[in-house]
Order: sequence, then structure tokens, then C-alpha cells
Amino acid sequence: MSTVETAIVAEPAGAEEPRGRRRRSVALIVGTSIVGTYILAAVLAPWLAPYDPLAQDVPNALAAPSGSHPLGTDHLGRDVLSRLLHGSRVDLLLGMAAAGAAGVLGTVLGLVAGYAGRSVDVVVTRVMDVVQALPGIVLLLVLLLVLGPGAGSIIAALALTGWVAYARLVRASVLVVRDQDFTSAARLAGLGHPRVLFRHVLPNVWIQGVIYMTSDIVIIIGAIAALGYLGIGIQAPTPEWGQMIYDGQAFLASHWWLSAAPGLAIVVLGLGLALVSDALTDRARR
Amino acid sequence: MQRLGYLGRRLGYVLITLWGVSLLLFVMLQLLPGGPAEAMLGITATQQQVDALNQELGLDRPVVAQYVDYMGRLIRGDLGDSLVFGRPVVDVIGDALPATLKLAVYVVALSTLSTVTLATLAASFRGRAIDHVIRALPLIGVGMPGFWIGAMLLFLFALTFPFFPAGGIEEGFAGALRSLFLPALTLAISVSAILIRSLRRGLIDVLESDHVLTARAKGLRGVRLVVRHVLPNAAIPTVTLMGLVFVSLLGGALIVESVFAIPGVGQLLVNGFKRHDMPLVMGIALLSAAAILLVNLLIDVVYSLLDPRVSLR
Amino acid sequence: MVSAEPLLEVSDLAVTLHTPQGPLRAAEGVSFAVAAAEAVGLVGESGSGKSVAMRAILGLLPRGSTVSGSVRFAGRELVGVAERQLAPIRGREISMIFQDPMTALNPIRRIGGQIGEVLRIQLGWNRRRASAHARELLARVEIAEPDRVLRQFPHQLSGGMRQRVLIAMALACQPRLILCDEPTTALDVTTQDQILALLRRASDESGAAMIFVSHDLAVVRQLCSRVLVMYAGRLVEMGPIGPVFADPRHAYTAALLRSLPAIDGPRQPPVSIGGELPDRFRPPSGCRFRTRCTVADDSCASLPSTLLPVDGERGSACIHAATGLPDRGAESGVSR
Amino acid sequence: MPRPERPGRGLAKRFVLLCAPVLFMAAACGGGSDDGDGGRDGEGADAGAGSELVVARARDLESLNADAITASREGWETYELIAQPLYMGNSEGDLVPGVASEYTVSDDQLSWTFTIRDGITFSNGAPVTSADVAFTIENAQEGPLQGALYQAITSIETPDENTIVLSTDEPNSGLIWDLAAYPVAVIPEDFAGMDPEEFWRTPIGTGPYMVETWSQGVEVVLVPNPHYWGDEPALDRLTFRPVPDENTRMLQLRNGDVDIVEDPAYAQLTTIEADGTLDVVEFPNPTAIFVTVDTTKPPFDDVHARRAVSLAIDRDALVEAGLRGYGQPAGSFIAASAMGGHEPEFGLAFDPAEAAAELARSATPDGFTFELMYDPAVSSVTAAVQVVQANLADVGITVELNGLDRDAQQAKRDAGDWDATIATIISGSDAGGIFQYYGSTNGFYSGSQLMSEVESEWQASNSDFSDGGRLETYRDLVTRIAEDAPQIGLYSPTRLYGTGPAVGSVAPRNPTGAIDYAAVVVN
Repeated sequence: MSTVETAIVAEPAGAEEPRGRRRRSVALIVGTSIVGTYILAAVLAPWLAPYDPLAQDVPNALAAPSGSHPLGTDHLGRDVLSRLLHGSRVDLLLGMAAAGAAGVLGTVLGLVAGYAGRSVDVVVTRVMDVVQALPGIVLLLVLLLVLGPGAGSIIAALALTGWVAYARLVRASVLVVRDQDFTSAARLAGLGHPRVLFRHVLPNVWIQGVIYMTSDIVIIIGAIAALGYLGIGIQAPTPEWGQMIYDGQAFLASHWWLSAAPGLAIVVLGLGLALVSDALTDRARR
Repeated sequence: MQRLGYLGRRLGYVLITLWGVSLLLFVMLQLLPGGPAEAMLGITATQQQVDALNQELGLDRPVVAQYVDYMGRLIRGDLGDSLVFGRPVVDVIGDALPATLKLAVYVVALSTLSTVTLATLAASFRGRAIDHVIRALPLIGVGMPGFWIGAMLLFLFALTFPFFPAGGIEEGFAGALRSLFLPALTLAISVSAILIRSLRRGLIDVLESDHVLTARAKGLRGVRLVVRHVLPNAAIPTVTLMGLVFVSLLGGALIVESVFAIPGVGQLLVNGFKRHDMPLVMGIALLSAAAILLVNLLIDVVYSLLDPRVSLR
Repeated sequence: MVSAEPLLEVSDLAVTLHTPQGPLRAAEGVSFAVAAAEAVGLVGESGSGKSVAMRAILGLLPRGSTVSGSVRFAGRELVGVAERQLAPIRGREISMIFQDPMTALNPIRRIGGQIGEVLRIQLGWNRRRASAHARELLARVEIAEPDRVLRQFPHQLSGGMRQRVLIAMALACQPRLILCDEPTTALDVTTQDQILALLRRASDESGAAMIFVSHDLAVVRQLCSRVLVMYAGRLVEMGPIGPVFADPRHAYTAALLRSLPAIDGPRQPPVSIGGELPDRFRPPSGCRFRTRCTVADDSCASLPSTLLPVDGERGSACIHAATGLPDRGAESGVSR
Repeated sequence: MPRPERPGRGLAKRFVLLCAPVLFMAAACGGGSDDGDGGRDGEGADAGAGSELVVARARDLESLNADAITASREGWETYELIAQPLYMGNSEGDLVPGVASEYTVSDDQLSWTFTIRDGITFSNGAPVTSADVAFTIENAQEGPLQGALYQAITSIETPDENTIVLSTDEPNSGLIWDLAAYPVAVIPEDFAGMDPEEFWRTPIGTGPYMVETWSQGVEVVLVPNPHYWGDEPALDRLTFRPVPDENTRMLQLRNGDVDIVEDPAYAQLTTIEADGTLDVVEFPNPTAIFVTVDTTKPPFDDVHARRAVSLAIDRDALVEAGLRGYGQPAGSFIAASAMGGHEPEFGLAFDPAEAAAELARSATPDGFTFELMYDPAVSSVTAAVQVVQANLADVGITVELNGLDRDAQQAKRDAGDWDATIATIISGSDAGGIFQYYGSTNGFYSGSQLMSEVESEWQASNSDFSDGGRLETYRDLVTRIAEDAPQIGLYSPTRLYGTGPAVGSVAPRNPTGAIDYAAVVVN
């Protein structure tokens, strides 16, 4: 009912910056381009990296950045730039895999809980409470010790602890969408429950999941780094940003770039993902 | 009245969930390779020696019997004895709890303070340069691992400019304030990243709302307007996030306590895992689970107090 | 019946809003005066700038807007004055009632507190005295159980009741001018009449002047003694209700009246106005209605924006105004 | 307490398959060194007035219970400052009188008579009597963790207040070494009337220091024992603090919060040396880091494959990369400095060409792949295994690194699903005990055929009380094991400390490089 006039007066809905629509699309473009470059770096790492990330050159260890080694060498004489590029392969792809797995698991359970109603909902919510009641780190520590180290078990562990956030998000959205007219209309038209779920309910709900996933990936990369610090992270010698940061930390005084380079890699990725998440949030809010 | 009924029901749920947590943990800890006996005796002990110790610790009985026994004692508040420290788990945790609680309170204070100021600044100058800076700032916090932020802060403010001690806790209130500032800041940086974004969004929505316009038409302005009308409404969605933040706090504390040598519960947990001190690990996990569930319950109650439209059903 | 010293004198008011598509001149060259205890109607279609003009008086425009021209209230200039000086006037000398009662009240605070607040802030009353007066105000706006409503939250009240609360809030400090921004548009017809009756009685009793913004001429006729008509950000006609309604001297006013279902007199189908609103960023030169005006001719293009005087106290921005609308306007079914 | 299934000297030594922080100590570790040797020169003695030192350690002190501390080096190194056994090992690895002033062994080598040092008292002033020693040994025998070590003692008699006679069923030349260990550090009878748990919070012993306060996880503060029988301890207050993060430990040293740092990060040693006010202190430490392989199945059932691996490893590069130069290459799991240890020529050889030749002679001439398990928590080991991986890759042997904690490795070993693992052993001053170990752990789990020869030759040495003969046997065993290579030596790290300006001179207290805090010189 708001007349054009009120719209002007109350500032165009949804856009919080004066330059609104143009502003938001810039964020999306910048965000997706950053994330895109990271994905490219991860995929093309073997060709982009000047050296083999595992090749050691102990006598040449801790060399300062130079022409041959733009980011210098680490404490075992390996080229930091190459390890950084290959590191994206581990961190980004692992992050996406874990967030994806958690997302899928969470969305499915969220959908079922939200849509199936009463008994199923109570059971799933109780399970969600139990998983979320435990501090994430405890569950991660136990899972990793049970599953043993390695990328596979880290993805499984992160997914098994991370799915609850997605499930809660999706379930909440499903509860809202479930009673709306178009869902009951679809039911009336004789569509079976699964088809209604995936054809009608899901399209309205997945955007929330994607938005959360963008920030979840950064949190997961942080978690992988923390696991490395506790000694149960990615296996050496595989290059991984968190481990590179920790290894470089001992040389903070003399070789600050050993930690700074991977640190910057994580931050810029975080920035990219946040911009994408912001843009998607605005789009979803309208 | 109606709220007590709700509280009763929710406390019931908390107990059920805690029981679920204890079951999940007990099963998973059985899956861990090796056991406390091997951990205590070292790899070289003869198998017969290991069996003797297991028998003494009651670990040779069937898992179900052990679980029933554990729950029986748990209900009486007895978390058993720590294998490593040789003292009741409750005492061991009790010794370490003050440090973690001081840190947690300090982080909540720091992050709330920084969140409210930065979010209000960003919202009131939305769209301008300061808004973008404030929105980008916490991103650095989210991405960076806690141990790196901690190491940098220590390097800068405990060595290069020695304003703060390099880790540990000093006696007394002032001592604690001084010595826990850097660790609390480390955690606050990553925690407030999420809170600032949420409060900023909340503030902008409220600043554009009709009822703020009405308030301005009544002659309210400046701080009085923000405090009486803007903040209370904007803070509601952020309050619900506090629960999520509190959970991530426990994980972060574990790392920060190790970096800053704070004798807290996080340290106990890491060492408990390394030394296979199952009773200690179970005790800490259960207590933190209880804390998380109670905090979530508290937040739901606060939410209903803050927003009358939400009824406790 | 303009009294000697006008309570409110608006001269050449112009407002530019900051929109995603760039700056927008929402109102321009608006000049009028309001005498004490006088009820003036401000009418126009959506987007005519009527609401913007009114909010400009109290300086309650959205961020980034700019205001020029002058608004003098009881001899004091309000345009360009710092918020610190404006605040004491808002709610105490000039109060405002908004359009949508559902969102105009703070959802998480009780009604009593929200009404009492303006008394405590503007008059410095203590909590007890403020809430007592709040109870009295609720009674005056015909709310059944004032004591219960004082303790309730907005979501517990109907739209009509909330609008009564807003009126009570506006009357609290006995302001000398009440600005009403389409207060009844969001209400159903029956509640609308009750609220209008309430507003008339309130302004009569308190002797407060009133500016009543609406796109509904019937409502304005019921409440106001004079009317100002705005189109695309400009005043196009001004004058006492009777003569303007009977003998509109601007094609737009005439068209507006024709689109009004005649309540009294022969039932004629309402005639909608042809064409659409002009592009707000590039309004037509001269008279902005000429693109939709059935009597427009070349001379309209170069018309000055000010109102031309029409027999004494009336004004119209149409060059044909002085001579009355030519016959061609007849077939547009203007009921004289 | 059920007797272990193999009577005899019991498991005198500990051996850990992981270079985890839990390192065990061979026999000869004892309490404070007596007057003779050590860095205590004249002028240091009276510098004690008002001197305090704060020491930052990697791990927290969890318990001071003589039996439970077997799991933490911090535990026994603190306890050794508080309580002393009958005899103690000094830094050169010789046994010196402690609570006992002398001892004699009977002709049939079955009974040992100790005379208690006259006038010696506990820190609570009570004199030390033979009853206290008897109680100490009986209490040690009941210890769930260390009790097995002392089952060999079948009878304890106390003819008078100052004499105690211990007898065994079989001759046991190493008993004196077992008695020079912390589990049998002398404590007052019946815990001096205190409840055991309370006693172990502030143990009473005859050592130079005693516990003033101990707040878990924060610090333990030691103050001089007023009734100490030896020279007055150098410090008025000695504080140990756990600081888990190695960088934080370093920062506390550099900004003066602490005076001594244990286990400084290797990477930061260069920073310490660059800082004029700080020093790196390096004590010899008879610890060997080595690889032990499963010889019962391919690829390591073939001696040539094992020898190829041994020859392909560049041990100097290991010391450089892993320890930044602070240590020496090791050719065997017996440290060269231990009695009976030496530097076996084959064990230290680095000859990729010869390694390739050995590989050619092996069952898999074109190379093979194996999994190497290690503990990722120790940064020097993590660096070293990556160098080993690169070295072996050069000769066509592919190493898959697998960082597992101690129990995960134990589980794989029990399932027989392992190829090789990194192990650590501290061989105190006497290599004999480690060979006995070798037998009892099936050749450090390698199942090596050499194991039976090692077992029998070690048994023979047991009854040979003359030093010459025993040591010759041990040296020969070291050489033969190195050449058959079921165990491949890597390196021996030295014991490192970072010291601040307040620390004058420090000297080791025992063979494993613990600082003698009773004799430290403070500036």
C-alpha cells in the first residue's frame, strides 16, 4: 500500500546504501571474482606453481624473497609461493567439500524435520540439540582421533559437526514456507511429498543455506588451521595455509612473511566470500 | 505462571539433551584406539600389567555396565576421578574454571563494547567510507586462526611494546584485567566479527523504521533516541546470535589458553585427550554442554523479555 | 479568513531527496500560510510531494535530503536550524500523526510509556504525573479501558486503537499545530470516520491548527476550511474549500474532483485522469500537468511556477484560471 | 600386586615408541649431586641471598606421586629436587652416595646392605631411619605403574636404625641402578602421618628443596629445605610455570617474565643467540631418535631393503633441518655417550650409491613404498621425517608419512598393520637395561632374528660384575644391530635451555641434562 511517495521518503526498501542496486552488484562482482581466482588457483596450482611444493632444499632454507623465490623459502627450503598455491587446493577445496557436505546433510535433515512435522521433527531437533550442545572442538577432537588423521576424516568430522547450523536454518524457512498457499496448492494438485519438497519448498529455502555456506567456508578453514595447531590437522608435508602460518610463526621476528603470506590468503578469501554473502543476503531480503 | 511452565519444560529438554550428550560421548570415547591404561603405563608395559590396571580402573567390565555405573555416579554429581591428576574430576575442573570464566566474561565485555560502538558507527554513517572499513575489519578476524592473532598480539604488545605480560594470569582484579586483555582481545576479534554484521543490519533496519520517525517527531534525538528506541529493537536479533557465539568461544578458548598459558578448562581438555584421561574429558564435555544449553535457554528467556511479541510456548 | 499574524508561513519551500537514481526535486516553490486554529487540506496524487513538503516543516526528512526556502512558525525560522533547536519544538509546539499505525509505534514498549515519554521529555513531568495524563488522553480519544491499554503493547491493539494512541500522543503537549500525514488511509472506512470525527473535535477543543495531507478530497472537505492542491512537486491551486470544490480554477483540480464519486448530487461514474505521472526527474516545463491536461495549449509550456491570484484569496497555477476554464473542459463532466 | 609374568630384573627401563613428550629415564637418575663435581665453584655458593629463578616449561606438572610421575618428565625432574634415593647418578653417569653413605653386596650377590648417611634428616626435621627406607621400597612395590621394577627385591630387613638389607632371588647386577631412581626416593614412614593424597601435594624428602605452594596449571614454587644435609641450595625461591606454546615461552624469556625456558623452539635459537642478553645452554642428552621397522613382512623382511634405507639417510641434514644443528647424528638406538654405546660405522654411513646397490640386491630392486608413522606434536620430528622422505625418494624408496598419536600407533601395531615408526629412547648411563628391554618388547616390535642373540648375550652379561666384559658385549651388539638395521639411528638431540640475564652458570644434575638447581649461579 506504500505509495511511491512514501517509498522515496523511507529510502528504497532493501538497499541500505544510497547508491543501492548499483552498489550491491559491485559487491557481488568483486566477491565472485575473488572466489573465482582462488578456485582457478586451486585447480591450476600444479601449472602455476614455479616449484614442486614438496621439493626441499635444506641448505637454502629460510631464504628471503628473491627473484627465484618471490616469497622466499620455508624452514625446509621449500618455495613458499608454490606451497601457497597448492595450499589453496587443500584449504579451499577442503573447505568447500566440508561446507558442502554439512550443507547437504543439514538441508536434507532440515527439510525432513520442518516438513514431516511432529514426531520426526522432535527427534531431529533433539539430535540437533545434542550435537550443538557439545563444543565443536570436543566433537572434532574425538571424531578425528576415531577416524584417524587425513583430509577425508577431517571433511567427515567437520560435516558431522557443521550440519546442525544448516538444518536449523532450513527447518525454520521450511516451517514458514510450508503453510503458505502455494505449497498447499501443490499438495492439492496431487504432488507427492518429495516432489513438493524439492520442487517448491527447496527453491525458496536453499538461498539461506548458500548464504550461510559462504561464511561457513572461512570458519572451516580457521578450524583446519586450529586442528593443525593441536597437531591433528592435515598431514605434513601437504601444504596447508594454517600449518604454514604455524610453522612460520616461530620465525616471526626475522621472517614475518612466512606467516603473513598464508594469513593474507585466508583473509582475502574471507573478504571475497563475505562480499558474495552480503550480496546474496540483500537479494534474498527483497 | 505460564513462563514457569515453559521453564520447566525447557529444563526437561536440557536434561534429556545432556543425557543424549553423555551417551554420544561415552560411545565415541570407547571407539578411541588404545585406552587410559596403555596411556598411563606407556607402550612397554606387559599386557598383564595393562590388564591389572584396567581391572583396577574397572575398564575391563562390559561397556554397558561401565555406562550404567558412570550414570549412577553422575546423577549424584560424582564425575569420577581424573586418571592423570589422581583427584576428583570436579576438583580438577573447579581449579581451572575461574581462569576460563574470567576470560569468558572479559571476552563478552570486550566484544559487546566493540560490537555496539562499531555497529552504531557503521549504521549511522552507512554507505560512507567508515561503514566499509568497519564492515571489512572483522573479516580479518574471522579468517585468521586464533593462534596467529594471539602470537601477533603477544609479539607486538608483550615484547616490542611491553605493555602486557606475555601470558599467564596475574593476581588480583587489576592483574587479571591486565594479563587477560590480550587473550580476551584475540577471542573478541573473531567473535565480534559475526556480531558487528548482525547488529549493523539490525540498526539500519530500525533507523529506517516508522516508529523511530515517530520518536523523532516527539522530540527525541541523539543518544537518548538511540538508547531508548534504536538499540533495544536492533539488539534483539543479535542477542540470539550470542548463543552461537558462546559455543564458538569455548572452542577458541582452548587455543587461546594454550597460546597465552592460561590454566583454564581448555588446557585441561587438550591434555585430557592427549593423556586419555576419559573421566576428565567426559566431565569437561558434559559441564560445557550443560553450560551451552543453559546459556541458550537464558537467551530464549531474555529474547522473550526483550520482545513482548514473542510468547514463550 | 486569514488572521492578522499567520501561525505558519511557508515561502518557496523546495526539497531534494537522495535516491538511488540520483537527486530528486520532490517539492518546489511551495508557499502557503496557516492561521492559528485553521484546518488546511493538502491534497494530491501519490508522488505529488505533499507528504515530503509537510515533513520538511519539522525537518523529519530522510538522510541526505536538502531543504531550501523558509518555514516560519510563530515568527521563528525552522529551515536550516540545527536538530538541537528543532527538537524542543517537535511534539511540543508542532506534533505529527503518521499514516500507518501498525508500524508507527515502538513494538517492544508499552503504550503508557510511549505517550508519557513526550510529556516527560518536553514538559519535564515525572513518571507518575505523565502516566496519569496519558490515561486522561486515552480517555479523550475514546479508548474504552485506558488503564488496561496503558500497560499493553502495540501488537495487542487494533489499527484503529493504535491510531487513537498516536492522536493522544500528538495532543499530549497541546501543540499549536498538528501535522497529519494521511492518518486514515490505512484504516477501514468505518474506523476512518470515527478517527476523522475525533480529529475535528480534538482540533476544535484544543484550538490547534492542522495540516491534513490526503489523496482523498472527500476527507479533506469534511475536515478542512482551506485546501492546497499539489501536482508533481508544485502547488497548482489554493483556496477556501467551498469555492475551489465548486469552481476549480486548475484543470488538475477539476480532474481530481471529476475522479471523485459524487457523494451528494446525481450519481455519475468517476472519470480517471488520462496519461501517467510525468517523469519525476525530467518534469515538463511550465505547467507540469499540461501533458495530461485536456485544455493545455502552447502558452502553458512557458508558465511561471508561482500561483496567479484568482479573485481575492484564491490562487491557481493555470493561465486559464482567471477567465475560468474554457468550454472544452465541459465535456470532461465537471459538475458545477 | 600380581607379579609380572617374567620375573627377574623387571622392566628397569622404559622405552617409548613415540618421541612424545613422555620420555622415560634409564636407571641412573638421582637427586642432587653431592659435593665433588658439578659446576658449583666457590663464589657461587653464597650468592643465594634473595635469589629467585622462574622456569617456563612446555608441559604442566600433573602430580608429584612417586609412582604416577613416570608419565611426565616435569613430574620426576621436580620430584628429584625434593626427595633423593639411596644412591644417585651424577652428570657423568657415575653412581654417588645419596641418602645412603655406602653399600656392600654379599658374596652370593643376592643381598645388598646399605648404611644410611649419619645425621641426615627429612625436610620436616625428622631423622631418616631404616624404617623409612623400608616403607619407601614397600610403597614403591605397590605402585600400579612402577611397582614391577622392584619386585626383584624379595626381602627387606632393618637390623638397626641406620642399616637396611635388601635381598633378591637371583643375582641382579643392575639393582643398584634401579634403586637410584625416583620411585624409591626415600620418604618418611606412613607418609609422616599425613593422608597419602595430601602428602603427595607437598612431599617430604631429603632433597635440597621442598614445595612451598603448588597451584595446578599456574606454578609450583620450591623453597630451600632448611634441614638439607648438603651445601645450602643456591636459590631462595625456584618457580616452575607451564607455558605450552613454544613461541610464548620464548617471548616470556625475551621480556624477562621468566629466567629459564625448557625446550626452546629450535627455530628461535638463532634469535636467542642474536640477543646479547640471552644464552642457549646445551647439555648432552643420551637420547636417540630412530626408526624401528617390522621385519616380519615385506618390504622390511629383506635385510638389503633395511640396509638401503639406513645408507640413504643424510643424518647431517636431519640435524640441520630438524634441530637447526643442536644435536649429533645417531647410528644406533643406544646413545654414543651411554656406557656400552659407541658410533657404529655402518649406522652413520650416508652413501646413496651404496644404498642403490643394496636396493639392487634386495627383493625389490626398482624400489618400494612404505608407511612411516611419527608423532606430529613434536615439531623437530615432523621436520626430520620430511627430510628422510626426501632422502629416500632420491634412491627410489617412497615414504608415506602418517602422523598418529601414540595410541593410534599402538592400535596399528597390535593389528600388525605397520611398516616403520619413529621411536625415542633415553639410555641413561647403562646400555644393559636397554638390551633387556629389546628382548621384552620383541626387538622394539621389529621381530628381528637378532633378538634371541641379544637376549642371551645380555642375560650372560647380567652375572658379569666386571665392567670391561659387559661393555664389550654391548658395543658388539650395537654394531651388529646397526648392520642388520632392524633399527636405524637418525639423530640425538641435545637437551636445550634458553637462559636470561639473571642466570649466571648452570650445570647438568644428571645424565639426561636436567639443570642442577641446587648449584645454579644467579647474577
